[in-house]
Amino acid sequence: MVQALTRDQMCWRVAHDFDEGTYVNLGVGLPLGVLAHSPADREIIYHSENGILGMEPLEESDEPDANLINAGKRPVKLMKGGSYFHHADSFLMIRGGHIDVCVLGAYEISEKGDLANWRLPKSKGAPAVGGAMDLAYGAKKLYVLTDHNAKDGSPKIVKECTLPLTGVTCVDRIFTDLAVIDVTDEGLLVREMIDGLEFDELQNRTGAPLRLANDWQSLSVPQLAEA
Amino acid sequence: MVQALTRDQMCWRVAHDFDEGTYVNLGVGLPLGVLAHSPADREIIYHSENGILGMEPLEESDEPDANLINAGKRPVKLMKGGSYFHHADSFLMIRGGHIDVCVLGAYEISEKGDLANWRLPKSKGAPAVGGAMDLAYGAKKLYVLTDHNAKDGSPKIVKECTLPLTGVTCVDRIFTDLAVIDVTDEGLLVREMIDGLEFDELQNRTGAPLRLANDWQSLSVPQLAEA
Amino acid sequence: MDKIQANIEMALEGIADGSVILIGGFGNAGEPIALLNALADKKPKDLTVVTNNAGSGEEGIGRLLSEGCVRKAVCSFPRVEGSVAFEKLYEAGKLELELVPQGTIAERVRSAGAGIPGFYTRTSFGTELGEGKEVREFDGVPYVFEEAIYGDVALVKAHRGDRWGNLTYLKSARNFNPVMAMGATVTVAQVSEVAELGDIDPEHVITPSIFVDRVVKVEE
Amino acid sequence: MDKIQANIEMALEGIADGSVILIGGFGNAGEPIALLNALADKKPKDLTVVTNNAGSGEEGIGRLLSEGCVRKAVCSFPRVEGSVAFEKLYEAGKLELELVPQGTIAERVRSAGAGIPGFYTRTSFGTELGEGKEVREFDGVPYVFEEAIYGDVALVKAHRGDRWGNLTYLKSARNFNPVMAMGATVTVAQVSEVAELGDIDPEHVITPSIFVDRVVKVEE
Repeated sequence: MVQALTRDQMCWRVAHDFDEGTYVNLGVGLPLGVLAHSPADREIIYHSENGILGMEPLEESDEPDANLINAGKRPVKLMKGGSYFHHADSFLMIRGGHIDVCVLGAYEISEKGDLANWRLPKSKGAPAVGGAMDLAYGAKKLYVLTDHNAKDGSPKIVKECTLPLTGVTCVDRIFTDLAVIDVTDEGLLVREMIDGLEFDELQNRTGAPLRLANDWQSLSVPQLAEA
Repeated sequence: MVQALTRDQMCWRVAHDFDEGTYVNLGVGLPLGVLAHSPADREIIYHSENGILGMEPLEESDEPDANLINAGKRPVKLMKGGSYFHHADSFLMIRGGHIDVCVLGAYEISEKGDLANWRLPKSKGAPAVGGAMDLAYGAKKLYVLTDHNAKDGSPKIVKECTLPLTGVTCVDRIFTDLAVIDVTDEGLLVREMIDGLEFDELQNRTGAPLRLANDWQSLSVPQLAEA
Repeated sequence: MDKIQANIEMALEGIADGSVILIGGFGNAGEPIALLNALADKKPKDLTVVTNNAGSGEEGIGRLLSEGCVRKAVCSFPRVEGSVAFEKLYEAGKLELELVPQGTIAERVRSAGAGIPGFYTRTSFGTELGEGKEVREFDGVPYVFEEAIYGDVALVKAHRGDRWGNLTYLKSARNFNPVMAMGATVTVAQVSEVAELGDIDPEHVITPSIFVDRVVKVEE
Repeated sequence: MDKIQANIEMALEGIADGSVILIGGFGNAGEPIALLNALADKKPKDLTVVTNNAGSGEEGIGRLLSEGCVRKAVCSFPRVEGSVAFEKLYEAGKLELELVPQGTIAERVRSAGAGIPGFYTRTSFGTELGEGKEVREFDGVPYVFEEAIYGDVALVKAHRGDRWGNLTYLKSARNFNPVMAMGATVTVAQVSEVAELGDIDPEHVITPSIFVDRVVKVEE
């Protein structure tokens, strides 16, 4: 039985995908967990849509400040070199292509890179979109971070999305608990798989055709204490 | 022989048209002279298109600062309560209708309030427009400050402008060395005339029909030492 | 020139039924709660509120909603923890919701402030929220047309304000506040501190005085 | 992350012939003269410069022009006291001029930075500069359509900069600089002082680091 990545491990893997000096926006939900796993050996600048560049996680010893919160409305800290700005400037950064990478969660991703992540039509109550649609098109690269399969086992990566879209042909790379997959002009290309997982099994758990990269690697993440 | 207003007197008259708390932009050329005549008994906030609110004239004893200049590139000072901002915000103030009054110079003004003030087609060299077209439409009220007649005696206030326009139906009030004239839906309405000037003489020196307001007043300005 | 108001009632004078109210804040950070509470007490009718979130708890936007003052909400993320007033009205069909992407709200309001009646953006193309909107291609890429959102009144929260109306904010509580201040005919700011004129460094003013009409100090 | 460059040559590396260069400044205030002089020395060809004024004297923009590096200038007010280099080229028919109202330049460049390919504005309606442009009415008022101006490189002058690229300016020398920094693919800033990271108060940053790629200190 192969061991899928934990949520912390998934976040760890994404956090280690960024080079020194990358400007990154993290969507609410699972992607915000990436912040806690940012590697200490490089400076990555996290943007928060509510007007922050250079946010970092609060430590145990820090007093939370109601005026310093992330996009999920939870308290954060500011790195040296960080800055504050208003919402029009913040979304200028997003929509104008200044953010290098945005990481969003997903309900569905199509093989062409369409993303559905904001609305489940069956859910009760009012819809909410936040900055997801701005981020989907605005960032230079759009990463998706999601479980490979929904709770009922159905694939999240599909030929065509059935749920309301957040953006069309916008996803560049998908990080799941099983694999790292690029959306390419020739379809979905598996870059990394967890150890012990057969490609056929990964394909079975995916709703669209996959190809395995010639230089595919092991998706290997250290054991982590829960953050 | 009636005594037309001097340029300082013209500027004085405009400066005294503003109530306490008015936000005013002064065009380059003659309008910038209004600043030196701003009355001491009220706070008027002068905007400069290059990113200043609250500019005031440099005094003899002040050291000019190359980083603190007006739209005409001459050194100015900042009042307490003033602020600096970038060009997009500065023109947002202008174009978004936040400036109460803008004062521009003119080559021609039509009876409908069209303004021509940026280009003499016969002049040699490259054209230049600056912020004139932004200011013409953007300010809540557009005042024009100009000699009543050109140097050759021809009227600057005309039925139709013949020179390239800065904006159409944009002028609200005209201050000249002879009169203060409002552009109204019913045509040009004389609000003030200098002492000793007959209405017929003013009409003769004007290229479009004038009406005299019932409550017209003397355009009376104190003698001024040259500023 | 003195824009400092003696009390909140004066700061809110003249807000008409049916007004479009732009509200600063993101979650509770920067939400002008005192202004909103006082406005709710005046029980205006048929307001349209433009606000990223639809309030939480029984203060601020929540109170304005539960007092029945709001006909329509323009939001990107109305549902948050504790947005019970909003949810109740919405589910009862008593509140119209225009759901707008967060950056599109910010840009539409800024556009109103900038004299721009409309602009094109990638955001929402190919989605439900882009349906029915004009699409135009630039360099082969499709964009959606969005119109300005003009406010009658903006209610904002700032940290310091002076008698001219210059404002500064605290950290991420800045958020929508300077943008809303640009987009409305009348901007009312609640501030934690009144600064002497000149005490705010002209290089550090975030909202220049021209965008602000009334300032009122609120004890916290 | 260290965006501080050892010298101006490194700061200007890779600027290709035919590039669109956005230049900060208004008159001489905030003009990045050292960067412009050094760029002129490299003698690039067929540049398009976007700049409010077309330089004065033989430094900065004037030098870039007289070295024959510029094919086209986008300006609102090219002629100023001492703009001899510009006038000579223009009168000889060796320089294309696109005359754009000042606020339209600022907004078109900001739009490029904001992912907005075009917008509507009142400015220039009914004038020569609006001729041939799409006109559209909103609420019965005619507006002119304007497209974004995308820069390949922005050259800006700031007062202080840190190794992340955060910038502050001095007084009205701020002017176009923060706007140009938003609108280009690569932004190069000449600064009078290099600040330690964290020495610029995060509330007082005018150009956040994300807009800046290279910073170089210039002795004045």
